[in-house]
Amino acid sequence: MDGTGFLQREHFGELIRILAGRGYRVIGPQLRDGAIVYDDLSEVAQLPSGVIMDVQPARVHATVTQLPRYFSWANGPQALKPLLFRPVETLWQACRDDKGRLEFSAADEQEARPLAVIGVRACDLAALELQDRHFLQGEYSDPHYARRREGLLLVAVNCTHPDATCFCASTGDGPQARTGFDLVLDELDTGFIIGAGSKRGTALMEDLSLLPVREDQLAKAAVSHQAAREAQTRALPPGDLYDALAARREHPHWQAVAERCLSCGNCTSVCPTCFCSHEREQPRLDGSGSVHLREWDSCFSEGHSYITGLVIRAEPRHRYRQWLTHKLGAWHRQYGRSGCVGCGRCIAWCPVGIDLCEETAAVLGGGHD
Amino acid sequence: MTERGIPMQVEVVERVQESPTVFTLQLRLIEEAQRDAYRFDPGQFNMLYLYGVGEVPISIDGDPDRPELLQHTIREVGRVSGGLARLQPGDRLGLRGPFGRGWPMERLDGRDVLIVTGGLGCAPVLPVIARLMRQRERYRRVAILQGVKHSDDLIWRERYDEWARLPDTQVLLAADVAGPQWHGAVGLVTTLFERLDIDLANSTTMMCGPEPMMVAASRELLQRGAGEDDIWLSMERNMQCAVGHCGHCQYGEKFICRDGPVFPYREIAALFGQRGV
Amino acid sequence: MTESHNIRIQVPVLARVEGEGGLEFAVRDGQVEELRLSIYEPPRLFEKFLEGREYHEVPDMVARICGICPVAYQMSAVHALEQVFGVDPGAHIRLWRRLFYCGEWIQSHALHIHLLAAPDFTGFDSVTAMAREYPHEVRRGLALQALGNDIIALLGGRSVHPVGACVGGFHRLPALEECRALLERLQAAREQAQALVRWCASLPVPQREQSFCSVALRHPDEYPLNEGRLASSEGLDIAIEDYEQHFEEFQVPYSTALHASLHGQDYLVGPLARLNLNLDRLPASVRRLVDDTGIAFPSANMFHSMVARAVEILYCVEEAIRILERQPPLEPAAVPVLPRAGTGYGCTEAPRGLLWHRYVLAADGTIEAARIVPPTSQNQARIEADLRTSLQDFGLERDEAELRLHAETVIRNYDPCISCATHFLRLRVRR
Amino acid sequence: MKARIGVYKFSSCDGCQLAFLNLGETLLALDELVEISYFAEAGMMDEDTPVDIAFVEGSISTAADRERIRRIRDHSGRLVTMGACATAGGLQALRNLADASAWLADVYATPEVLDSLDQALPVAEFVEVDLELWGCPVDSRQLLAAVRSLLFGVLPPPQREKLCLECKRQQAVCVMVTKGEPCMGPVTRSGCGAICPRFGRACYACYGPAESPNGSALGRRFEGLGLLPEQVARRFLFINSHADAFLEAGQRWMSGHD
Ligand SMILES: Cc1cc2nc3c(=O)[nH]c(=O)nc-3n(C[C@H](O)[C@H](O)[C@H](O)COP(=O)(O)OP(=O)(O)OC[C@H]3O[C@@H](n4cnc5c(N)ncnc54)[C@H](O)[C@@H]3O)c2cc1C
Ligand code: SF4
Ligand code: SF4
Ligand code: SF4
Repeated sequence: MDGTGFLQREHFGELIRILAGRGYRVIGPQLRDGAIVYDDLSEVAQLPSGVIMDVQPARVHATVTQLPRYFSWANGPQALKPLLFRPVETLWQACRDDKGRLEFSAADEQEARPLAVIGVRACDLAALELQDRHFLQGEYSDPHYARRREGLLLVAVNCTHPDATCFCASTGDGPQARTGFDLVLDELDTGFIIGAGSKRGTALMEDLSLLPVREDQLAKAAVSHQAAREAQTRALPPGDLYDALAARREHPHWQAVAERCLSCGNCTSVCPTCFCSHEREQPRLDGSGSVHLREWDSCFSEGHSYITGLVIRAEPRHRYRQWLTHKLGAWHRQYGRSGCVGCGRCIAWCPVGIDLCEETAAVLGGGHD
Repeated sequence: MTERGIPMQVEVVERVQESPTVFTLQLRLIEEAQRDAYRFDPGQFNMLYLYGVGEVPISIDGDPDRPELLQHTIREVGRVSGGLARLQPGDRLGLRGPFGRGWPMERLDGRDVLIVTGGLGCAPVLPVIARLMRQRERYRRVAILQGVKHSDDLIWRERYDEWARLPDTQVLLAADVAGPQWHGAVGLVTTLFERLDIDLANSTTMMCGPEPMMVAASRELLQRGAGEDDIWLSMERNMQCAVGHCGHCQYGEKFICRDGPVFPYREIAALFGQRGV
Repeated sequence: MTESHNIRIQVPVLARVEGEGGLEFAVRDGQVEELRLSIYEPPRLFEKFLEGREYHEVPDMVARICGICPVAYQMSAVHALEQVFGVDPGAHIRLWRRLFYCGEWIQSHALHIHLLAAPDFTGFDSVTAMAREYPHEVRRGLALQALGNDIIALLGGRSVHPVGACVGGFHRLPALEECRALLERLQAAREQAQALVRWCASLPVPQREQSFCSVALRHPDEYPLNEGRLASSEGLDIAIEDYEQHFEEFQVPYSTALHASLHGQDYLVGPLARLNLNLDRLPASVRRLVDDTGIAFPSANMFHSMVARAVEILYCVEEAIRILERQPPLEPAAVPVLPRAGTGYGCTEAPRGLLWHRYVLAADGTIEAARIVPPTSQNQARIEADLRTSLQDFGLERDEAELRLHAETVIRNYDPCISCATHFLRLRVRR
Repeated sequence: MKARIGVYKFSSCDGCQLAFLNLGETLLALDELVEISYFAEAGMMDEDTPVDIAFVEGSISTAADRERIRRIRDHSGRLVTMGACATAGGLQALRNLADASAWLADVYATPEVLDSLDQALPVAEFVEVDLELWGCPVDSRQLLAAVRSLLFGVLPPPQREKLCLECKRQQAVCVMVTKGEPCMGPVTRSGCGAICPRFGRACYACYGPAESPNGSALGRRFEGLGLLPEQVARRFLFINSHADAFLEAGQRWMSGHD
């Protein structure tokens, strides 16, 4: 990468300050309630310094070490999705006057500042691209998502510590960020190799106190890319699995999963590409106005497939089948690629540790290579 | 293109009670510019918004050549439809639309046309029938088949009688359970296929109604020689946004709100009738 | 009303009290006979449910005894359990608990004053009716009630059956910004609370003194809330562990909730008892305002209970400000506890008065036995005694409606909480 | 004409009525909007006037209760149960699992005077219920939304989804995954705002069972976290022990096997 520079660890705060100075609301990773969460970031001290995560199916454990690193973990339950596709959002409002006339208006917009997110992973970028396709690139573009997406500035950090649940190497989405960011960092003990992926990124670099990057630093980064790739033990079979899964629509394994599955929707909530929502009305008590809300929903909920008098996917096995078949099959046909970016969140945050890699393998009959 | 994201205001111009639970609302857009711009294709639907309560997808069953009046025939089944049932002329509501892909009107010229409906299913095909009847000469034989659970559920008897009087037009009715004074057949709508007087190989079928009925009927028609591309079905799934974002109406790789609700049999053959999809 | 000396009055459902209870009394030959405050809510057997449960389930269970004072139940319980385990969660947890408790006092007292009691003295049936004449006062009261609720919610997630408290501390302590925002609201509410005291003192109440024994906690240097020794106006001074040696709970055949007595006599718990016994523990700022009301505390007029509640609201607002200004540490939210066998006692001051708990635990932390004495059953005998004399003084020759209203006013003044009282017992109403 | 409402209390802690009494200014607004004819705690005492909407708090546990709830049903348009007690018996329904008369004898000297059914039961076991508002306590927002919907002439939308969905919308971190807390969220109805997980603790199911609760799978997970079968059972047999799904799961676990 040309135009790279080296930002010493002790200067990392510059990045936050510069972004804030340019009017961004800066968001970054922090350790909270035992997990990495993304929230407002105003100083380096908030970053998860030395935090190492042990992530297994249904079990996440954080340890704070002396390691001089801010990004020595892979991801948390959320990253970009809730910032753009809000868990709860007002779509529009209606008012009614005493003559019964209605007036509709777009939701009030509060957030004036564009977002800058520090610590974005390759899988997050891949997921973002998928969400863009869904929310922006169809016939109808979602104005709420679009507005936040427009100003979004992304500082990616290449992954050095994949979790046991990660498999982005097998989906081709990581661990190295390749496109879609404004800046990309490689973290070394002493600081960051930093490169730009956009004009905005290049401009930002000009304001940072950068040193030239040394060969040995580049070599170290390359080694850690390789290591991060090789550390991954899970994998998904490549390609469009739609037909293969459709052919196994009545496979007994769907029921076997359903015996374990809580149909709680944690998997879809943490998945960075899942996009389902339902709409809900919130009228004022006196009846003079009403707010129309959109909220995250899940194909694991009964309401998702309800039509009067009938729940189409009443049985949890049908819900799990819908999720997997959509994610690994239908997505290819809807958006040109798999709906899974290999982040492993659904495995880690499933309260009973259901593992989509394993379940996929089981349905497809035996292992895969 | 009309506004998709935020409802437009409409007024109830007329309300007709078709049966104890079925009613028709004639709606008119309040704003003139919106009224002028609004066009729909037979088979498309609107999202009707009942103030403070919610939105539901409802087919547009008026005459597509008179889009200034938007007609919706609704069965009272739950929250929103129950609330819509209480609207009176002059009341206001919200409307987004039209949405989706409608019936293949361009493919009907010079062909036999078969319309198979069950339950309230006839609503979405009403605009088709309106056009067929107005431009009767463009089409060959027309058969209209309607099945209902109980003969008392049948609405629009006069219309059926009227259509039956047109040349080369067959109207066949069936009720699973017949009350007194029922002159139609007794049984499923498929029992009427025996009496069909059209050339299935050169026909286009448009079908809507409960899914099990459509599954049985299309299989039977295929057996009787209809082509997979010539049977069109109007599908129903939960819909929240109607613009392909909320994910509720997914049917395999399709979004019913956007890619449908009307599909040729071939496009959905692999999923059609499968449980839990 | 010629035969007015022989009447029977029945109030099947008392209005504006927490929980549903009734009153029945007969007047014969100018004397009150057969007076029964009948608390007829079915028993809810909480003490039995607790048996076999684990210690950490207790706070969520006992909260359900009363929707209006769940914090009190949780606090008495956690103190008792911590005593068994021999843990002290530390000074900061003590402060956060005090804040939590202040929220409940403010909420409960504001509710009682405005929704239940004041309409009696302003001549209305309900707060909504009163609001038409006293819009400002009612809004102020509702705002204070909301403030109390929000304090509870800050530490407990919600104001009814809050989920924040646990044996050892809290599941979570609030964020700094949340505390700051609350502090600002409290500061703004101080004046409101002062005005409330003045307003309550200005309402016309019957001027009638009676003699009764006040019982409350007494702490060496604080107005009592979550700890202290048991004291009475007649010189009692015992540790809470000795409660059972002096106080007795018994069932009365005609009615429901258990009655209690101290050395065989009825006694008063609650705001007036607390204030009467703890005037010297009020901060000067509150004390000054109490003096300004012109009411001489300790007071023997039961109707000064409402002013006592207002004073306690002001006290809690000030105490909450004091705590938040000190900004106790936000960590640790709780100290770990190790279960062990033993008996523990907890006694705190619920808004309505003493709330005494005792638990016997097995070595693994399961509850073997529990005993809970709520304030309302302690006040029952007192209420009945008060009614007898009050009605007599009021004039038994008055018409039925007047007598009824007066009797209800007397009862409401105690803010009885029938839900608490029936946490395990039911008595029968005679209609 | 204003709609008329009544608020009726049975055996309970009073906490659900507070969803009204804690409304603050909104209480006054509500009073403008509807006529409250019965609400003893608020001072409205006309119990026998017909109402359009009856809100019922508390479980039914005496013969007198049973008669009273029938009278209320008869004069009410819509009958809404408010909270766990009215909807599922509440915490006191734990007595249904035991020999309640023995218990009563245990706690006081003259149990004969008690007019108490052996069980504390949900309202729906005696009369038809039009709308159930779950929760211990119900949430004011939920209650107001129900009032508003009913005034619009429709029922509010059913809320049967799992707490986990609400928990994730609130962006709370899962306590089961990070702390090994035995959280009931995956079988519990949403509506509370996921307060427990947001306070870093396990949900204890005060909102009752959600749609398709998988008590076996969750119980096995709890076992994996170190709970004994009877501890698993107690998580189901708590505030909503009389709700079918919880009763069934609880009894299964109580019997020692799933
Ligand atoms: C493309 C399309 C066209 C339709 N055209 C008509 C028509 O012309 N006339 C007619 O009477 N009905 C029609 N329906 C069905 C109609 O949308 C449902 O009857 C209606 O949504 C029920 O809403 P409810 O609130 O009254 O019922 P409830 O049972 O209370 O449903 C609650 C909510 O679930 C969702 N929902 C329930 N059933 C359906 C459903 N079948 N489809 C989509 N969402 C649903 C809605 O959000 C609804 O508000 C159509 C459905 C679709 C998908
Ligand atoms: S797979 Fe796991 S996270 Fe997803 S619904 Fe099932 S139990 Fe919940
Ligand atoms: S399906 Fe699972 S692993 Fe794949 S992107 Fe979604 S959460 Fe990540
Ligand atoms: S904390 Fe509880 S409610 Fe939240 S996701 Fe985890 S299991 Fe579900």
